[in-house]
Order: sequence, then C-alpha cells, then structure tokens
Amino acid sequence: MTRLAITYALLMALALASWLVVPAGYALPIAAVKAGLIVAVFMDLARAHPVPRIAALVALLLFALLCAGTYADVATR
Amino acid sequence: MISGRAHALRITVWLVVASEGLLFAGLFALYAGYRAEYPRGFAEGVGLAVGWLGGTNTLVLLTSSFAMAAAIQAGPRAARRWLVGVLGLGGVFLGLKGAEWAIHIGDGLVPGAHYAGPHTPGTALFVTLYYAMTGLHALHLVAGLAMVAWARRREDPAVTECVGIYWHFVDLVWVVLWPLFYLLS
Amino acid sequence: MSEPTAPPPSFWTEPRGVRTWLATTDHKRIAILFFVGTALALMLGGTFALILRVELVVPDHGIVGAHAYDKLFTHHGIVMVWMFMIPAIPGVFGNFLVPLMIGANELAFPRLNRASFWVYATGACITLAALIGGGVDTGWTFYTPYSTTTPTAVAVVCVGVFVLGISSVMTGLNFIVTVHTRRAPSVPWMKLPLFVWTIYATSIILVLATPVLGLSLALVGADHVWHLGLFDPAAGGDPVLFQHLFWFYSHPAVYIMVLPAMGVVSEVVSTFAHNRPASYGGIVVATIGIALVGFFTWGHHMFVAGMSMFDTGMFGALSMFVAVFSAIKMFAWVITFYRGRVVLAAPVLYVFTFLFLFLFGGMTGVAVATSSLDVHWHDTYFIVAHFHFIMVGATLTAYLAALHYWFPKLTGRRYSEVWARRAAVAVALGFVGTFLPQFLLGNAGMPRRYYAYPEEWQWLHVASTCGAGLLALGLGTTLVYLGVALRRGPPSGDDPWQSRGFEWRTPSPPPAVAFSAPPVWERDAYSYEDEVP
Amino acid sequence: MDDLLRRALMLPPRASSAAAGLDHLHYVVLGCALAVALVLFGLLGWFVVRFRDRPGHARVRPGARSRRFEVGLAAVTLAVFVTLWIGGFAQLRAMRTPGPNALEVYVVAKQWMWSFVYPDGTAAEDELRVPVGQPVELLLTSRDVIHSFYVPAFRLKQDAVPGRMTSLAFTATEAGTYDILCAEYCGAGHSRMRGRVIALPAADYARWLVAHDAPDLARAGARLAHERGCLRCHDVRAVAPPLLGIYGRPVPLADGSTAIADAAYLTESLMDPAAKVHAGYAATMPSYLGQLSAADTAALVEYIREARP
Repeated sequence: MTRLAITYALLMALALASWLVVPAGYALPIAAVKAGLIVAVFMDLARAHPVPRIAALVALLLFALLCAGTYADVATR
Repeated sequence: MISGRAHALRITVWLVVASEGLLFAGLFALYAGYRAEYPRGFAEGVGLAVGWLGGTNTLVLLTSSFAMAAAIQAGPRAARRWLVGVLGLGGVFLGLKGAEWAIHIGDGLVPGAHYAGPHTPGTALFVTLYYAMTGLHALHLVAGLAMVAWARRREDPAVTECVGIYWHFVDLVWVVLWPLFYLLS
Repeated sequence: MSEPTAPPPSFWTEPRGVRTWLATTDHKRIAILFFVGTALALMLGGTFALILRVELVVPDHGIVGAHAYDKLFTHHGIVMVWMFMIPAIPGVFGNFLVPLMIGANELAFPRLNRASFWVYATGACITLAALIGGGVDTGWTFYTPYSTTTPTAVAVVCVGVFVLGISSVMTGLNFIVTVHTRRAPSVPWMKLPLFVWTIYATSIILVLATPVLGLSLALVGADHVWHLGLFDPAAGGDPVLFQHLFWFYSHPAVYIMVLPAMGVVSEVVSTFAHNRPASYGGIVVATIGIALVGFFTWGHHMFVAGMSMFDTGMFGALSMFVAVFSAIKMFAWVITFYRGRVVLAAPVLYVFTFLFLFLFGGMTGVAVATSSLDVHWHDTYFIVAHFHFIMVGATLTAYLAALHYWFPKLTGRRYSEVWARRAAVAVALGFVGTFLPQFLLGNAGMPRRYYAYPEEWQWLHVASTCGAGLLALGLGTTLVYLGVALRRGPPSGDDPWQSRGFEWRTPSPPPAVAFSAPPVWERDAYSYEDEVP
Repeated sequence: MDDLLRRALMLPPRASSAAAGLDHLHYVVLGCALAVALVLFGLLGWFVVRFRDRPGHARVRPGARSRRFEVGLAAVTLAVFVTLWIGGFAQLRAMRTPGPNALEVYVVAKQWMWSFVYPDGTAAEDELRVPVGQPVELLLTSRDVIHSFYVPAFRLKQDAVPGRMTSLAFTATEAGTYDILCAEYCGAGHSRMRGRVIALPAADYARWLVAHDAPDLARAGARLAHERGCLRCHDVRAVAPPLLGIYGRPVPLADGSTAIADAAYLTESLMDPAAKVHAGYAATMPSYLGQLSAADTAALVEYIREARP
C-alpha cells in the first residue's frame, strides 16, 4: 500500500510540475515518466508474468513505429 | 506453464489494452503528422485550450488510478469503498470534460464545416483531432466506468484486477493526451 | 447437415437440432459455421471476379457500364479480403484443429468464440446490405479524398468492415490465450505443431493491426457523414496520411492471409513426405519473424504516392528482411522431401501448386520492393498479378489443400481422389492462365481498375478470361465432388494418411468432447523416425 | 537480345533516360527468380521421384542439418535481396534528381483530364510537348482527387496529390508520341483520362515554341497581381514579405530553415501558404487553391521572376 502511495505522490508531483513549473519542452518526457510509473506500479507490470510484459512491449513498439513512420514522412518531405 | 483463470484473464486484459492502445496509435500518428506539417497552427490550437480544466482532470484521473490500485490490493469490503471512489472520480472527469466541450462548442470551435476558430492553417485540423482523441478517450472511460461498476458487484479479485488494468490504461492514454492538447504551445 | 448413415456418435450428431447448431460453443461446430460463411463469401467474390473478367474481354463497353464496373471491383475486393481471405483458414481450420492439436477440449473462451462468428455474420450482413443497397465505388482501399466525396454507401460499408474487424480481434484474442493456457502437459512450446504456430502468429497480427484499420475506416465513415475534413486537402488535410494508417493495417493483413496457409503447407508437406520438417526451429523463427517484421514494411505501397525519399528508402530496405523469412520457409519445405517416403495425393498436388506460385508471387514482391521498378509497376496489372499470385495462388490453394487433407478429419469420409486430382490440375492451369497474362499487361503499362483499355492489349485479356473460366471450372468441380463425398463418401478411418499429427490421434470425426483427460503423447507431431529401420 | 527480351516481356519501347536501367534491373530480378525456381523445383522433382513411396522403398535416416547451414542460407538470401534494393534505390535517387536547368512544366490533373502550362505561359490540354535530350521537371498537383501521371514508355509515374506539389523528373531520349495514363483510381472516367507526350527533336521544339505566339506572360502576371489583390499586402513590408527581386534568392522561414524562392516555392505559397511561412510574418495569407487556373499561376510566377525592385 505504501508503494502505491509513494507512486501516487510522485505522479501528482510530476503532473503539477509539468503543468505549472516546468517549460513546455519537457512536457512529453515527463508524461513518458508518468506513463512508465503507472504501467510498472499501478498496472503491476514490474512483477508480472513475461507474457503480459512482452504484449505491452510489442504494443508500445508498434505504437512508436506508426507515429515515427508518419512523422518522418511529413518531416522529411 | 501457469494455467489457471487469473493468468488467462490477465493475458486477455493485457491483449485488450495492447489492441486499444493501437486504436489510439492511429490518431496519435495523425497528430504527429499534422503537427510536423503545421507547427504554428497546432501551437496556436494548444493556446485555445482551457488550461485549468485539463490540469484538474489530470489530477482527478491520477487519483482515480491510485484508488483503483488500492482497491486491487485491499480486502473485499475495503475494495468496494475504493471502487466507489473510482466511480466518483470518473464521473467528475466526465463532468469537467463535458463542461470543457460545451465551452469550446460555444466558442465555435466545432470540427468540419461550421468551424469558427482562428484561421491559421492547421488549427482547424487541431480542433478536429482534439474532439476525435478526447472523444475516443471519453468513450473508453465510460466503458471503464461500466466495467468498474460490474467488478464492484462481482467482488472477484481476479476480475477487479483485470478491470483495474484496463482503467489504468485509460488513465495512461490521458497522461499522454494531456501535454499534446494543453501544454505544448 | 445431412445425417451420415448410422456413423458412431460425433460432434455432427451429438446434440441434435438446428437450434443447438446456431447457439453452439463447440469449437468444431463453430468451425463448420465459419466454413459455410466463408465458402459463401468465396462464391460471391468469385462471381464478381468472373463478371469483371468477362467485361474486360472487350476493350470498351462490354456487359456492364463504367460505374457498375467500379462497384464490381470494389465489392470483389471487400468480399474477398474481409469475408474470405482473413477469416477462412483461422476461422475454419484454426477453430477446428488448434484444440485437437494442443490436447484441449475447447478454446480458452468458448462463448467469445461463438460471439466472434456471430459478429462476423453481422458484419458480413451489414456490408452486403450496403453493397446491394447501392454499392461502393472507391476500391477496397478507400483512398481519400475520393472515398470521402463519392456519393455512394461508403459510411455503411465502413461500419460493416469495422464490425468484421471486431470479429477478427475476438478470434485472435481467443487463440492467443488458448495457446498460452490450454496446452496439454505433453505439448510444450517447442513441440507445438507448426500449424498452431502460424495461427498463433496470425492472431498476434489480428489483435494488433485490426484496430488501426478500424480507426481509419471510422474516420472515413465519419468524414463521409459529418465532413470532419481530416483528410480534405481544401481544409489542409493530407490524403497521404490516410494511406499511412490504411497500409499500416493492410500490409500485416496480407500476412494474416498467408501465414495460416504456410501452416497448412508445413503440415501437408510433413505428412505426405512422412518426414520431420527440415528445420522446425527455422520455420518457427520465420513465422514469428513475419508476424512482427511485417509491421515495419507498410510504406512500400506508397513509393509513388508522394512519400518522402527517406521513408521510401527505409520501407524498401525493411521489406527485404520480411521477404527472407518467406524464403527460409520455401527452402525448409522443399528439403523436407529429402529422404522421406513421398505419397502423392490431392492435398500435396495443391501444395506443389502453392510452392510454385508462392515463389513467383514472393519474388515479384521483392522485385517491387527495389522501389525503382515500383515506379513503373505501381498500380498496374503487374501488382494485380503479384497479389493474386499470393492471395489466390498461395492462400486459396493452401485452403484447398487443407480442405482435402482434413476432409476425413472433419467428416470421417474419403473424397474421390481421381476427381480431386483433375480439379487440382484444372485449378493450377486455370490460375496460371488467368494471371500470367496480367504480369505482361502490367509490363505493358495497363493501370489497375481500368474499365476501358487500348485495343492492342485485348488478346492478353481474352487469355486471362479463358484462364479464369478454367479456374472457376476447377473450383466448381471441387464443390461438386466434395458435396458428393459428404453424403456418399466411404468411411476414411481415423488416420487415412498415416500422419503422426496430434489432430489425427482422436477419432475422425471427433466426438463432441475429444479428450476425457489431458492426453499423454510420447511421440511428437512429426515423429516419422520409427519408419526408418 | 536485349530488345528481344523487352518485346517478349511486353515492355513498351524505351523513350526516357531511366527506362534502360529499369529494364536491366528487371532482367536481373527475373533471372534471380528463375534461377532459384530451377534449383528449388529441380530438387523438389528429384526428391519426389527418388523418395516416392513404392514397395521395397528403403528409408534412410535423414542427415541432421546443421544450424549453420540454415543461417548461412538465410544470410545469402538476405544479401541478394538487400543488394537488389541498393541497386534499385540508387536508380530511384538518380531518377528523382532533375537534370541541370530543367524545363519546368506545371501539370494539373482534374477529374478526367490533364492540363499543362509551359514556362512561357501557354496552356495545353492533354498534350505535353518536350524537347528530346533536355531534362524536364513536371510540377504536379490535382484539383480534386488523387490522380497519377504515368507514361509507360518512360517507365515513370508520380501521384498528383490535391493540395500539394509533387515533382517528376525525366529526360526524353527518343522522338515520338507516347501515351499518358492515369494510374490512381479517380472515378468513372479513370480509364478515359488519357493524354500524349510528344517528344520533339530540339530543333522542331524550338520552331514549335516560336510558332505559337506566347503572350507576354510577365505583363499578364502583373495584371493578375493587381486584380487578385496581391499587391495590397505584398511589398507593404509590415504585412507581407516582398515579392520583387526575391526569385531564386534564399528565404528565411519561420522554423529557422531557409528555402529558395523558385517556381515550386512560389506555387506552393500560393496554394498552401502555411507550408513554408516567411520568418517574422504571421501565416495569414489565404490559400488560392482552386481559384487560380494553372495558366494564372504560371503568369504570377513569371511576373515575380521578371519583376525588379
């Protein structure tokens, strides 16, 4: 339970920082950190069986692939 | 080979999360492509957003995610109370989101032909993507609320855990959506 | 279903009554329902194809007008791709055989399995309603801005295909969880039959790629109804971005179509060569490799669409990697016949056709991926011939091989071997007659989806139509003798091909509950070593 | 032999500098396929006959195949495929870089016809005249849906995407008339949307240029600039970037990069002003997409090219 509370506090801190303090340039990296925390702790992927971990990794890889392929096409035209 | 219902349910919910994640990937790819083509139009679009509503919604959803995680670890009686918290916070999120949409529609920020927002090239696309992505997210959130209500009645730890993972996924999508539409101006 | 004459009780006869069939959660009965659905789709799609081929016999107006022609090739594409090619082998043979091959009585979620069929039927009905109600003339690729501006029933077809997509995801989900959690103890991962590996890999693509198709068609449908302008050039939208979303699904989709066919070929080759597959590990690596690397190559459909040179280079190179996996399988299949005991029958004749056509289908894919040749060939009949070599040449022939190979397993009866061989030869010759001329048409520069064409190419079209007639004759004959065998075929026994496959270790046709307890199989699915003195 | 093979494969005659290279790569790939087919089906045939099931067929234990053999075979196959790609991609880069001082011709595709605008402002429907031996660069766009400008004899095609400018570079090598076809499905008239490329020897092309009286394009452009209100903003420094004298000079862009103010940049700025925004200026210029005919666009560009501060 304390593990969850600490993570929750961290997430709220990061959200508030990204919102009020930190310049816009860091918004996406902070979002990535928060996403990582949610997946690892709240969704308990850190201690999960390898199969869900592989599924999450492949989904993330394909998500990034589609965004990168589309962005690269427009950016390098 | 771990057989057993909990393991099968956990794989299933992670596959659903992966599948829904890729449903959002298409929209994120469109956002990436159009942001590359119209950086100024998108920056101006982010300027239009109601900052405090977005921020508050982020804090609300993070709290609901914490409540859900607590419900998974808690005993049957405590879980039911945590899940009421999740339902409440989810409702608050939808309320704020509805208010936000009402404000924007009032300002004429409507996708498609009746768009009356700033005419910087790309801003109309930004608004259309805003409605598409937050709309799809809200749809998934409503589905999540229905599943949480069902899990609360079932009082089956395996079911609660799976619904929890799906709920965290909905929160995860919002965590990434929030900077795109509220911070990156 | 007609009642075979007093056979032992099997899943055909177990719970009686049509209502039990419609509400069944038995994976074997759901497989038969999928067979009926996909066979009807094949016949409908095939009829559209024949009308197209008869129309193209004359360089200008033939039997249908230009607008009707556009609708026909669109419907041919939609019905064939989403109602036959994608659901057929996983829906019919995956459903029937995967539980039998892993020693399970059922899929992980029987009710989800039933739902996946009825969602498929609903999606098919919605799509067919739109096709009858006015039809769609955008091509199965729905390129914007034409798809968002044409006044045809695009929105309804988008809903129909979206629902078919939901059925795909359901089926994929079910198979993945089944293979992970329902394998009998004597079937560890590295003893899994190759057909189960291909269904598992296909399910990964079904679950991960279909949502992106769902989104792109939802956007086209919504744009058609509420004019969102997301891809409308006048509002600053970029049609090339739609193509990115569409092909991100549609290239992995062609691997959804070919991977199960490869699984069938692996099984048939191993059985009729009575030999262990040449490289079990190599085929498994290639199967999973195709499923994952298949996602990296969608851009080779857009070399001349206005995509940047950087992306063109990246996608061309990556396409070469996915081609290597197919090549590995081709080598493995051929070498499996080395030092075997080769028995010739209809299934293996279809597999020889598969090997021949898949080689040239695959190599023309490599040729197009060089990106410079694609500038000449893109959107011409060369591409039509390339993907028909894979879709019809490889997947349909493998489907027919599966139909003949597992006909005894499904029905407990033998088909007429003489007629089967004649039909196989007719299908092979008819296919080559249909699509070889189209390679030449592509070289000559005839674009795709052309209603009228210059006269000098007419003789090639006439040849192609004759080939199509022979192909249709071959398929029609197959329908006839299999129908006859269903009623009056002699009993086949439990393992007519002396195969070591796990699926043959249960009675044919299997009872409603195949395994009273998890089976214990000492010898694995390819253990033909006991034939060697 | 080369021509015999070309004719056997139904390939059209070669009329552009890129055609020969493509055909030879075509032969190489076809050769690879046939060689692999010969080996594979030779083996298959031999195995099926040699090890067919017959009475007294003594089974022999199949030798264990080493993993090195499999990986080696895969590596060789990959090497061949990647080599083919390297050759192909090199050809593509050569095809897509226009030659020195290429003749720029605007191509506008519209549901079911092609129209061309030459540098001297004359417009033509369905007929593109080009000099043999001189590099040509086509600047393609579309008024409605996606079309694809395809000349089989040149082995070249390029999609014309609405709202954007795409380019196709080639050099005609043989005088003659070659079909233009539309290669991207665009509706009922897709198969009727045909034109002709007429490649003329340099002398005949020069005579053709003189023969038809080309209007003074720059004057026509100036007239248009007035009519369409361009001059209301341009050259008012505070509102819009200057037009006079910028042709060919680098333009600083809002995102920090610079672009050369050539015909493509000016046309794009007319059609899609926000694509490349001049540094320091707000992107408030409306789009003229669909309001300016190809001839007007060429006239305006000519006006900007000729005008002096």
